[in-house]
Amino acid sequence: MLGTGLLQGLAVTAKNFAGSFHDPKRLTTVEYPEKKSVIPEAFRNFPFLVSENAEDPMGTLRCVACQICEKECPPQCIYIEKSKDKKPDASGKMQIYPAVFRIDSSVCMNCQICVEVCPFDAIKMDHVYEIATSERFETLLLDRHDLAKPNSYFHQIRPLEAAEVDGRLTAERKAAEEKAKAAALAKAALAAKPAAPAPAAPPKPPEQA
Amino acid sequence: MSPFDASPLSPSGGAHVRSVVDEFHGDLLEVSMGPHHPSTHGVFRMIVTLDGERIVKLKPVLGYLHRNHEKIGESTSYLGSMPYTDRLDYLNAMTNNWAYALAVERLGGLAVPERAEYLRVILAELSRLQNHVCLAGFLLQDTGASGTPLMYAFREREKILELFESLSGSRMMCNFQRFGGCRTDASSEWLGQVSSLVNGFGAFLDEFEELITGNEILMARTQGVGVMKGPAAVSAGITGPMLRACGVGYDIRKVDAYGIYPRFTFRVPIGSHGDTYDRYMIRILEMRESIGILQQALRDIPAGPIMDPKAKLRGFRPKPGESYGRIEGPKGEIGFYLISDGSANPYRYRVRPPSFVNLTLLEDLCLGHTIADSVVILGSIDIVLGEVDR
Amino acid sequence: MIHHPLELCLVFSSLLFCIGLAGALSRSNSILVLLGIELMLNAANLNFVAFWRYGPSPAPATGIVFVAFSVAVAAAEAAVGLALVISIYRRQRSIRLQEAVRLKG
Amino acid sequence: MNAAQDTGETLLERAPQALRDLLTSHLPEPWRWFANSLIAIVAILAVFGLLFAALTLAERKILGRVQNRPGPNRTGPFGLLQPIADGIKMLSKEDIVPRDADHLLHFLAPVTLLASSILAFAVIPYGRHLIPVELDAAVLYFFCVGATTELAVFMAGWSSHNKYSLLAAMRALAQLISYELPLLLSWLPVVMISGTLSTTGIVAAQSAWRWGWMPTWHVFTPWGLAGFVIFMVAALAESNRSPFDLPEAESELIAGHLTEYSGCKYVFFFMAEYFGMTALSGMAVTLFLGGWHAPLPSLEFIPSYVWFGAKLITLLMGFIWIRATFPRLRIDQLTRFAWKFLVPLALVNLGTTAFWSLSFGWTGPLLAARCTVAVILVVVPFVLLGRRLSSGLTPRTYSYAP
Amino acid sequence: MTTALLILIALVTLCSAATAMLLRNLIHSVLLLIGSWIGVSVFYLFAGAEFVAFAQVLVYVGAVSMVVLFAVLLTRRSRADMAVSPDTQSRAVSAVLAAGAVLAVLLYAVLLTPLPSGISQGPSANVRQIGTELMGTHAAALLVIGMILTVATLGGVVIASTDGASKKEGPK
Repeated sequence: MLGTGLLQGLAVTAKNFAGSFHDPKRLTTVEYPEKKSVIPEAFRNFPFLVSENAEDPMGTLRCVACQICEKECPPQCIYIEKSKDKKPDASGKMQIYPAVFRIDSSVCMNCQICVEVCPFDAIKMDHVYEIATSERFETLLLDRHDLAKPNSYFHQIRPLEAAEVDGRLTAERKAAEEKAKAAALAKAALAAKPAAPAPAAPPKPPEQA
Repeated sequence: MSPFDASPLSPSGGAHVRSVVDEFHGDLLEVSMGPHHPSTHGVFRMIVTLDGERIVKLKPVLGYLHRNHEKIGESTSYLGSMPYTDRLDYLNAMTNNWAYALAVERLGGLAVPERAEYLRVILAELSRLQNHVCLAGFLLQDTGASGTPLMYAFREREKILELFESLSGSRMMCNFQRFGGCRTDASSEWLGQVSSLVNGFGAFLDEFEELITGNEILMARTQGVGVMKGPAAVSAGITGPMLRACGVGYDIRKVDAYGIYPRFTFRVPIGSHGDTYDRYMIRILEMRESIGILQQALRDIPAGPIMDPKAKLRGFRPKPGESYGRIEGPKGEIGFYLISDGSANPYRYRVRPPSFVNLTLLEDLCLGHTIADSVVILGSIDIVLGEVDR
Repeated sequence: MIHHPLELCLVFSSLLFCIGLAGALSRSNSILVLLGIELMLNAANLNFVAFWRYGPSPAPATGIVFVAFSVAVAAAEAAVGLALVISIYRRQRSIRLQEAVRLKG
Repeated sequence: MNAAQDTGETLLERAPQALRDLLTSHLPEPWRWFANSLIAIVAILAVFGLLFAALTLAERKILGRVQNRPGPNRTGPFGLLQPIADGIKMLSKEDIVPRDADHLLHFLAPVTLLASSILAFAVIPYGRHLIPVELDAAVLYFFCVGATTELAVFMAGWSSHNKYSLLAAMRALAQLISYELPLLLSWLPVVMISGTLSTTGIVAAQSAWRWGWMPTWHVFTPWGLAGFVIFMVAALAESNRSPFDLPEAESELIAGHLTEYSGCKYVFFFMAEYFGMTALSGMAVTLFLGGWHAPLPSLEFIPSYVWFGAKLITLLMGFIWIRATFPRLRIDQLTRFAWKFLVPLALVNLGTTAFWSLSFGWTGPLLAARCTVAVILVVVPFVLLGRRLSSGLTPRTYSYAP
Repeated sequence: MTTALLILIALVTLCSAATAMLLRNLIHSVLLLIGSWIGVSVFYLFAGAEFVAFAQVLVYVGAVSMVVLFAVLLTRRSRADMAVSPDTQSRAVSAVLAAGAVLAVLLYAVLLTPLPSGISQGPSANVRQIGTELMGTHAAALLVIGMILTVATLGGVVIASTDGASKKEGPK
């Protein structure tokens, strides 16, 4: 009969009207500024540079300005200039560091490819999302001071991934130290003899995370 | 004289009146719907010539969202194009990723581990669910249903998007598939969430159908509107639910049997009238089939690696050659055609977008119908301008 | 000069009638001609009411009943007239009366 | 009028009159009439202005809840100040008139619309003695005022010089021509039975109690129910509400005749839509739902205007509920629905009413026969016409590819 | 007081009617005519004929004007058509002369007719009386009017619809 479909529809909307008052499955709104939805660990929005130490972020950046991310970034929003000098990194080894590291946040599309290609775990994806500004140019071009965030922050937003990265890095460093020690021993042993070969190359981190 | 005659509408009003008269020339009224119109699904534009309310001519105008996607693909590395594919049909990043990955895998001769194949199927079917439920919502919005079905659709879609987010990091721009597998593995907890969503989805569909499918107004608005015949659709290259609504049982999941689809039992619903109502119902029925596929996939998914160990993330240089990877996307056949010259970038990169091809028959569908129908017909084609304009 | 409301009403209705007449005679647009005729009908109705209200021997409601009838007839006339206009327009693509001279479609 | 009037007049019942008399009783006669009228006008504008504000909020809240979202909740507690915020926003907007628009008509359209929709409030009895203007032909007045609303919509659509507006103007005309007739035909039975065109008379005709508890509202008779449904459907169309909101069909015509309106003029249209909806609901309450009478004799102690308000708000909620559920009809379907379904149904309903009126004295088994025949006369045409109207429209079954 | 009111009503009605007949924009003409119809119905109200006043608005403003506007829009070839081409001078002059002659005769008759000096109280016709009279004295006329309306409606529908199909594909 004409109208049954209409009445059925009315019944459904009435059910939803009533349901939205008591059924949390129906009223799914999260009222944003007061409440915020839980961000899953995998959430990615905008990259940041990991520094080992919160007190001296510029001195302890993991980034060695290898420019792989600059090359791989699909929209090419990363700009890096290598430093002329070298500074000791977290493990005390002398490394090149980024004299300039800029990301144009109006171009970045949060694709995470820079993170995936980084061999040093130096750049990671952030959880920020309230990044609106009222300016079009200055505040959208972020330099390394804006981008650097300590490892503790990384642990805070991505505990699982950070733990895994830290574990891997310490293992690598240990291996490197042992290798260096072994190399030093070998060097010492060789030093005894003349005509020593060149020292072993520094440990190369694995190509892929 | 009266104050009326001072108005610019009177013939003596001024020079600009001439153009006004020309616009209203004849009995026909030419209306430019879009690119800013509530119902053109983005920046699509239809130049509609009306006789009363009846459409006598319709000229689609495209390109407002053209972003040079294919040319950019030729100057970007193979990996670098992956996030761009998200932005083609931005509702279905997962299937776009898969189609592109499939093309590159064929080019580079990469195998995909078992678990990754299952993950791909799960994500593609979830994507199909959220696309179809969105489409139903948009279509009903276009018929004037005050947003209620759309809101219900978005409520469910949000659950799926949250799953996408917790797996890939982003709700819509997933960038998840990689050549030779997937980017991250799904935890068993995530799979559990998927399965609880899938188990509840049938009930949601039931409620949705109760709300609107039997509604006489909807039937009056959609039945017999925008009828497309099977042969015409085939010769126009139309694919996906649009084609199946005309009674052609063509589904690439069955025809190509890509991935691991032959392992699942599912049916391909086909319509008999080819009208807007059929196009709507086919999508509802496909969602029910997708639920079945998802349940089977979640039951059978094995443990194991998710990446082909041969696959290299950086410096991927396939041997010279060409390949075409296509899958059954929610909107139809989404395909990527690649030619490699052995360098790090594809020599030729071409997308076969289902929305664009499905749009070709728009004028034929709309002729003789009213302006209100044209909106509904356009809604039932299911276009995303990111894909149409590329 | 005019002492009686009835007289005033009659002048009013005569003027209205003549405006309608002048319009119907002078315009060539058939819709306007129809509207002129409607005005003339209205003027006649005015007389009915005027005589009913101010007339010498008021009948209970006869004047009003006649106006009601007249309004109904006017509505019918408008419906048929405009249907004719549309019909003429369909054949001749014009509603100017001078052009509607063919007696056979 | 009736017996209840003498017994049921509590202090609360007489409060509005008492208040008014307190203010005006010391004035000399012509001034007193003038003051009384002024008070009535101000009261109506205030009450329905507030109702309009509350209704916009309620509509958004209810639509929100139906769509599983909370609705406006930012301005004030529970979003209660939202109408004020909306008002400030709308009134502070620039009033833009397109260069090629017909400026005078563009300005006149919202004014005409608002004026005519306010005029309609004059003849509705809101309570036992609460009626602004006692007219002999009140119902006729109400609908003749209502007939001007679509004229204003046409003026708005035509004068805007916008193609969407022009299409909306055409639609508005087609809609008015189609729905005026069923609207008029739907209340004729009430006049036939009550024997009066005066709204107080119609309310008085529904004041009795059958078997001591059942109200003799017209809606509780077969013809009354049919008339009520037809009236409400036509009222939906007359007030341009979903599913008949074709002139302003958002998904097709942007905003139809409102496309080129902004600021204060837009508010006028908006107000007029809600006023029209409220007035038509009020008329439906008067014609079919017993006016200000209580639904049970034992509830008569509650003031009559409260009952009227309760019924009015129920109907208005119904409008919103329907808007939240239904898609929109197409213009040809809209007119077909009117001419091929509502008008024949209303005509048959006239016959049913004539039968009901003729069989007034029947008792005993004849009473049962009277009810049965009347029900059949209502249901059978509904089913038959409905079947014809929806022929070819069926849920379908689908096959699967081999 | 009453005379002044009457003159005011008459002036508004006549002015809008005259302007409507003079204007070249059809839509404006129609809208002004609606104004003059409303003026006539205000006169009815003034004369105490409530029922016909409302009937006048309902029929003229609610129905006739709608049909007229619809016809105007349907027979519009272009926006320019709204402005009707000016009619010939001689035609206008002769029309005015003819109407003037009629007016002169009418006014002559009106002003010469002796009218009773005292204003009669005037009958009050409530709706019930009108109904009784319609159904009683004038029942036959009512039936005839009903027939005319039905036939006219059917005729209008037939005229407007039949030749549409054959001529639809006519010159564009």
